[in-house]
Amino acid sequence: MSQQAIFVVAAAIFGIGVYGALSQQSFVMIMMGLELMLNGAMLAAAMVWAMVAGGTPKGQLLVVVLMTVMAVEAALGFALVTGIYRVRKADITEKLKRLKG
Amino acid sequence: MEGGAAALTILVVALGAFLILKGVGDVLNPPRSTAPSRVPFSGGLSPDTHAWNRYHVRYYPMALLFLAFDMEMVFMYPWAVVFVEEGLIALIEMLMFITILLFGILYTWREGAFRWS
Amino acid sequence: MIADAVFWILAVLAVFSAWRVFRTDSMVRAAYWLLVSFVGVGLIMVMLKAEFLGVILILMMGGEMTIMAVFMVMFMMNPAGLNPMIMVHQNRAAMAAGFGSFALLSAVGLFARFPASVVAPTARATAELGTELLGDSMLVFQTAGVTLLAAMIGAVALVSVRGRFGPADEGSDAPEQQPAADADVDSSAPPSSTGPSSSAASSPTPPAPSTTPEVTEGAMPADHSHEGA
Amino acid sequence: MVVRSILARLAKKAPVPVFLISGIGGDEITDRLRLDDRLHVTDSPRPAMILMIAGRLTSDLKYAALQVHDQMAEPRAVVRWSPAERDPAAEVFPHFVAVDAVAAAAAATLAAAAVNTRDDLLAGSFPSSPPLLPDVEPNPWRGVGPWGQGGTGMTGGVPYGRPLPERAKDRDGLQLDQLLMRVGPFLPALPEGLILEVRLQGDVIQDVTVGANPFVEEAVPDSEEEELPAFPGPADLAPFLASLRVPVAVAELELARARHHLRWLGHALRVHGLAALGRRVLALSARVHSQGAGSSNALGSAEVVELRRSLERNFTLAWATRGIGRLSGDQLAALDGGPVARAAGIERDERCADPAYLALGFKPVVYAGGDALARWRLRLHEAEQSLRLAETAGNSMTTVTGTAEGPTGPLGRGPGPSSRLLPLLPELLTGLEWGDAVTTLLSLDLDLREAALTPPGSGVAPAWAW
Amino acid sequence: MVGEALSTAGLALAVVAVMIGGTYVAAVLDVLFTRLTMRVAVRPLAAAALPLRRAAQLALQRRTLTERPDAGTWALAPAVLAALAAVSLAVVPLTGTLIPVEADTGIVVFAAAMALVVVAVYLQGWSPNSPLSLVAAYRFVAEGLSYEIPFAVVLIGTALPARSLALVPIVTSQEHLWNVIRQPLGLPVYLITVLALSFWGPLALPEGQDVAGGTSLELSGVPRLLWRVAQLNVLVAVSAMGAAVFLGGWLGPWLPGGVWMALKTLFLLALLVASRQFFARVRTESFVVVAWTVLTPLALVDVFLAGIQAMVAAR
Repeated sequence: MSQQAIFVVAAAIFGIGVYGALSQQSFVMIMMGLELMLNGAMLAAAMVWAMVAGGTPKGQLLVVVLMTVMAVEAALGFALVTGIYRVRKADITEKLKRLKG
Repeated sequence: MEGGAAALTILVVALGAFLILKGVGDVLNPPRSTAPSRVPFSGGLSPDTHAWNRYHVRYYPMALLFLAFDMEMVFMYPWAVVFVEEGLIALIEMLMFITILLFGILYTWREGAFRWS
Repeated sequence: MIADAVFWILAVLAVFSAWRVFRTDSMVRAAYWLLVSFVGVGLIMVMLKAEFLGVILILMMGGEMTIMAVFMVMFMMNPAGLNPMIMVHQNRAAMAAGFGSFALLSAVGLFARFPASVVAPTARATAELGTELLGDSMLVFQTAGVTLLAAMIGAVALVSVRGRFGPADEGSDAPEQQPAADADVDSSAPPSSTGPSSSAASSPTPPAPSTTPEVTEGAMPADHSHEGA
Repeated sequence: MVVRSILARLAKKAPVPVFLISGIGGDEITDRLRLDDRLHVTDSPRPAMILMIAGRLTSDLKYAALQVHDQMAEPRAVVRWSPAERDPAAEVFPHFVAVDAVAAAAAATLAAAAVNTRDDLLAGSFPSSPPLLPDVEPNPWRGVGPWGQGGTGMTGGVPYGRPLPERAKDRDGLQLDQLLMRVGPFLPALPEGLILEVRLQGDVIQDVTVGANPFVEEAVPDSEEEELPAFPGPADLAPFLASLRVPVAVAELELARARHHLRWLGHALRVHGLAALGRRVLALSARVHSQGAGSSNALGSAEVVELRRSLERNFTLAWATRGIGRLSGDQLAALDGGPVARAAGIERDERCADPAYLALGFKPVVYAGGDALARWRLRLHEAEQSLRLAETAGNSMTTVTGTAEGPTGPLGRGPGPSSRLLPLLPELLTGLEWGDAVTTLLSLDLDLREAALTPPGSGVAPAWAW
Repeated sequence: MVGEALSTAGLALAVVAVMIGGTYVAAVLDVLFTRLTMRVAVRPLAAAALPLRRAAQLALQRRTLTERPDAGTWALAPAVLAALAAVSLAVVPLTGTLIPVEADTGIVVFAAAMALVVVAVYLQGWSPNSPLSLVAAYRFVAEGLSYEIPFAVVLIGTALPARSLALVPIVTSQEHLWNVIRQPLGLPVYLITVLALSFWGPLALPEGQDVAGGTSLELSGVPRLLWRVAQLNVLVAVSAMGAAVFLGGWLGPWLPGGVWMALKTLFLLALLVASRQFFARVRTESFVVVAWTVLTPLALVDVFLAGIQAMVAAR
């Protein structure tokens, strides 16, 4: 359980999140990708707090802020998806592009 | 840390025990079925479609409110630990924070968004 | 030693379940795979002495992922994945970006030199966080409150249909869309979810969609993904 | 094997899980079966061991009974009792335990047979009933589609035998899937025999179609079968139907009314989550029965008063029913009286026209709320009133024939109360959450057996005549 | 190393024993209360044997299937529910010395485990692909999102006088006055929310008669038995936690701590189990509205009152 090991795990989760956010067509699935990226970031932040920064409270605060970001992102994201579905009757990104054109 | 290990052990043991018991039940009486026996029960008639559908969650505004309001807990737990030491300032700050959040509930309630849409 | 083994089990669990999120057809399973990933990360945080953060992450995500599941089921066609489906575009580019960011970040983690300053075993992490929130970072704390309030009001105002700004579904009957109108869309893959669109949907049950063009989309990965689009 | 025998020995004295099906002539027996300590009546056929059929099955009920039979877990068996000497529906159950008893003893005999059959099933000396419906998938699907799951594309085909639900409009503006749910005749929360085709979006009802009444039998003209036996109607309506033709003792009618209301209350409480209390009320209703007319005291009225007092104070019950299932003015007018109308402030009661009742100082009970709450309060109040009337009535007889105030509404004038209520259901239930819809249905006290006396197609000639 | 592992195993065994014992007692209590409400003869021996007999009967059944269920999540749901109940019971100190899991964040662990109950119940209702079961699953999500905040907040209230999230300080902080008196709003709100959490009695929304049993509608045989057991496990866990944080846990005169803890847990368990004989099932929508507009504000008021009280006491 070294710094490096945790960082690699965090990077792997982040990378999967990047893949998901870029490849998925459904808005909600894209949000899952974002959440995974934040998940990886939180793990890295927690590791930095515990192993690099020697337990400064600011490190914990960073994780808390990331969690808040996640909640806000989720709440507004779902609200937007609902609004989009209400009007467009679909929740996938392709449709939006098409409507623009 | 040691507590974590014990908790994890208990979690895994309980999870495993229940899965094993179900497995034992299946060994004792292997499930078998015919197509009519698999029809979901709704009083003796058959449905046309699968039950799984794009389920219209009638309380989705409340679910969104929950997402944001739930975050208050993250702040409240550390606050509770240092409350007595910090004294009045802690009380005032949390009162402010909660009051701000309560406006969210008030707004949602006033919009009638707790009711089934 | 045991701690290392537990860490690696949790790490593999977190990464594996994160990968399963995008490889399962059932929306409920996808959401709960994500939850498993969060639980894995939360438990690793507990091992890192960030006990409170790890547990609260699990607490938050329990609710959040259920809401995630509920919304995904609400808006995805075929939410249980009874027909296999892959709703991806630019798959290869995304894969490359994912691997790229993983490689880059891992390289940073493996080769950059961080100071090693381990948290004191006696630290009262939760109390410190509390003091920080009430003291130095008081503004962060209160800003979070305002941000959350804004999120709540914004979200509820966006979704509620009986708001005071008139019915929210006004104009929701979109005109029939012409898939071919846009050149940048693969014309063999017309809108996938317009099966019973506006006009047809006014009758309660349109006929089975097997004859509508939507069936071509999402059937096979090869047909479907807009690689290099 | 050892494990199994130990478990079987342990299980022997457990109450037998039965799924109750009540056919024609079985309505009173099922109530008595619910009171039997040896049985445990289940909500779903899945955990039941014994399918208990009381009464004669019509052809509509027969298919549903077969379906329910197949849904039960093994080991399972059928125990049945029928009032008819020859029951054509019996032939579909190749293996069953038939109970031969007069109606009065049927419940006790059925319960005893269920216990014996269960013990034999567990001991392995009685074979578990095999599946009865042919093992045919609802739609052929195997091998179709890229993974052989029966569908192609994202929503096409019949994956695993059934299509996926389709989208439909909604009051909320989100066009999500609409689930067609056929509920029916044996769903324990609904009135016996009621079949509904409900379109749900989420848990809100978009559309309701009331299915054919399974208690209505159409005689097959050219069949070799003998004549169908006369349909007796619901048992607890018998004195009221009799009073249409001849004068009947007021005490008898009022006892029957109290019994009906208590019986209804017992079922309603069970559905509202107060199963044990509901059973107590059912037992109370049975006691009113056994004491019969004539005895002027100890009719259980003290218990009813106590019950009423405690239920009036039950705030969760009030909370669960307040404001649910209000009828519009037109709908109330279509009812032409009855408890549902009286619970909405309409003071109409056939008994007011009967001098025998007026002599007893009868005044109809009227509540103002018009919701499910007012209805159960009214019925409880009426039950208490009826018991009082029965106590004071002595030997007085009704003087009016041709019409009567039945426990669910006026009889003898056109269609019966349930026949009047059934057409209102689609309008009434649309837009309600499923749980509220069940509360509404429950509060209306529908009786499909009574509705079968005046089937919708029969026009103006009600079947009261026979 | 070995000794440590042994003591861990011993503590885990203690949790399992309390869980099994508590579940059995809850089942017997339910039989007793049911028969008392029915006003039929109560034979204590028969009542004690009845849960076992019923369980044996279910164990002998062949489990039924539905059309294309999600078999994996269906099998997992009762196991997850039971595991969550076990973890949350494990953080509750049984006596001053018998503490299965000594976590610094005891009530957070408990709240987190209980927050995941929604997942288990939702999966149970979702998996069989059955319409009424699906309705029940979504009902419980509505219920879960409503009770979770007041539930966690009243627990935070008990942490204030203790200045700690760990359970041992929370119990010892009640040495002079139990939290049930000090924070009068706490226990009532807690009991209502845990009724919702264990979907029991008036708040058994996903198992209501109107959905023909809902989440357990399609269950027979062993899975049904496991689901019932897991539900009672949750009741036991929340009773034990309620006894620890509101009724002073093992504190009490004359009797040994373990006995006090057992008595208090039994008291709360009996209250919870009996509730289903007295209260009709409420409507989902009504519960959601009340949980947000009454229970949540009440819980917050409780926390602030507890805070002021703790601050005054610390002076």
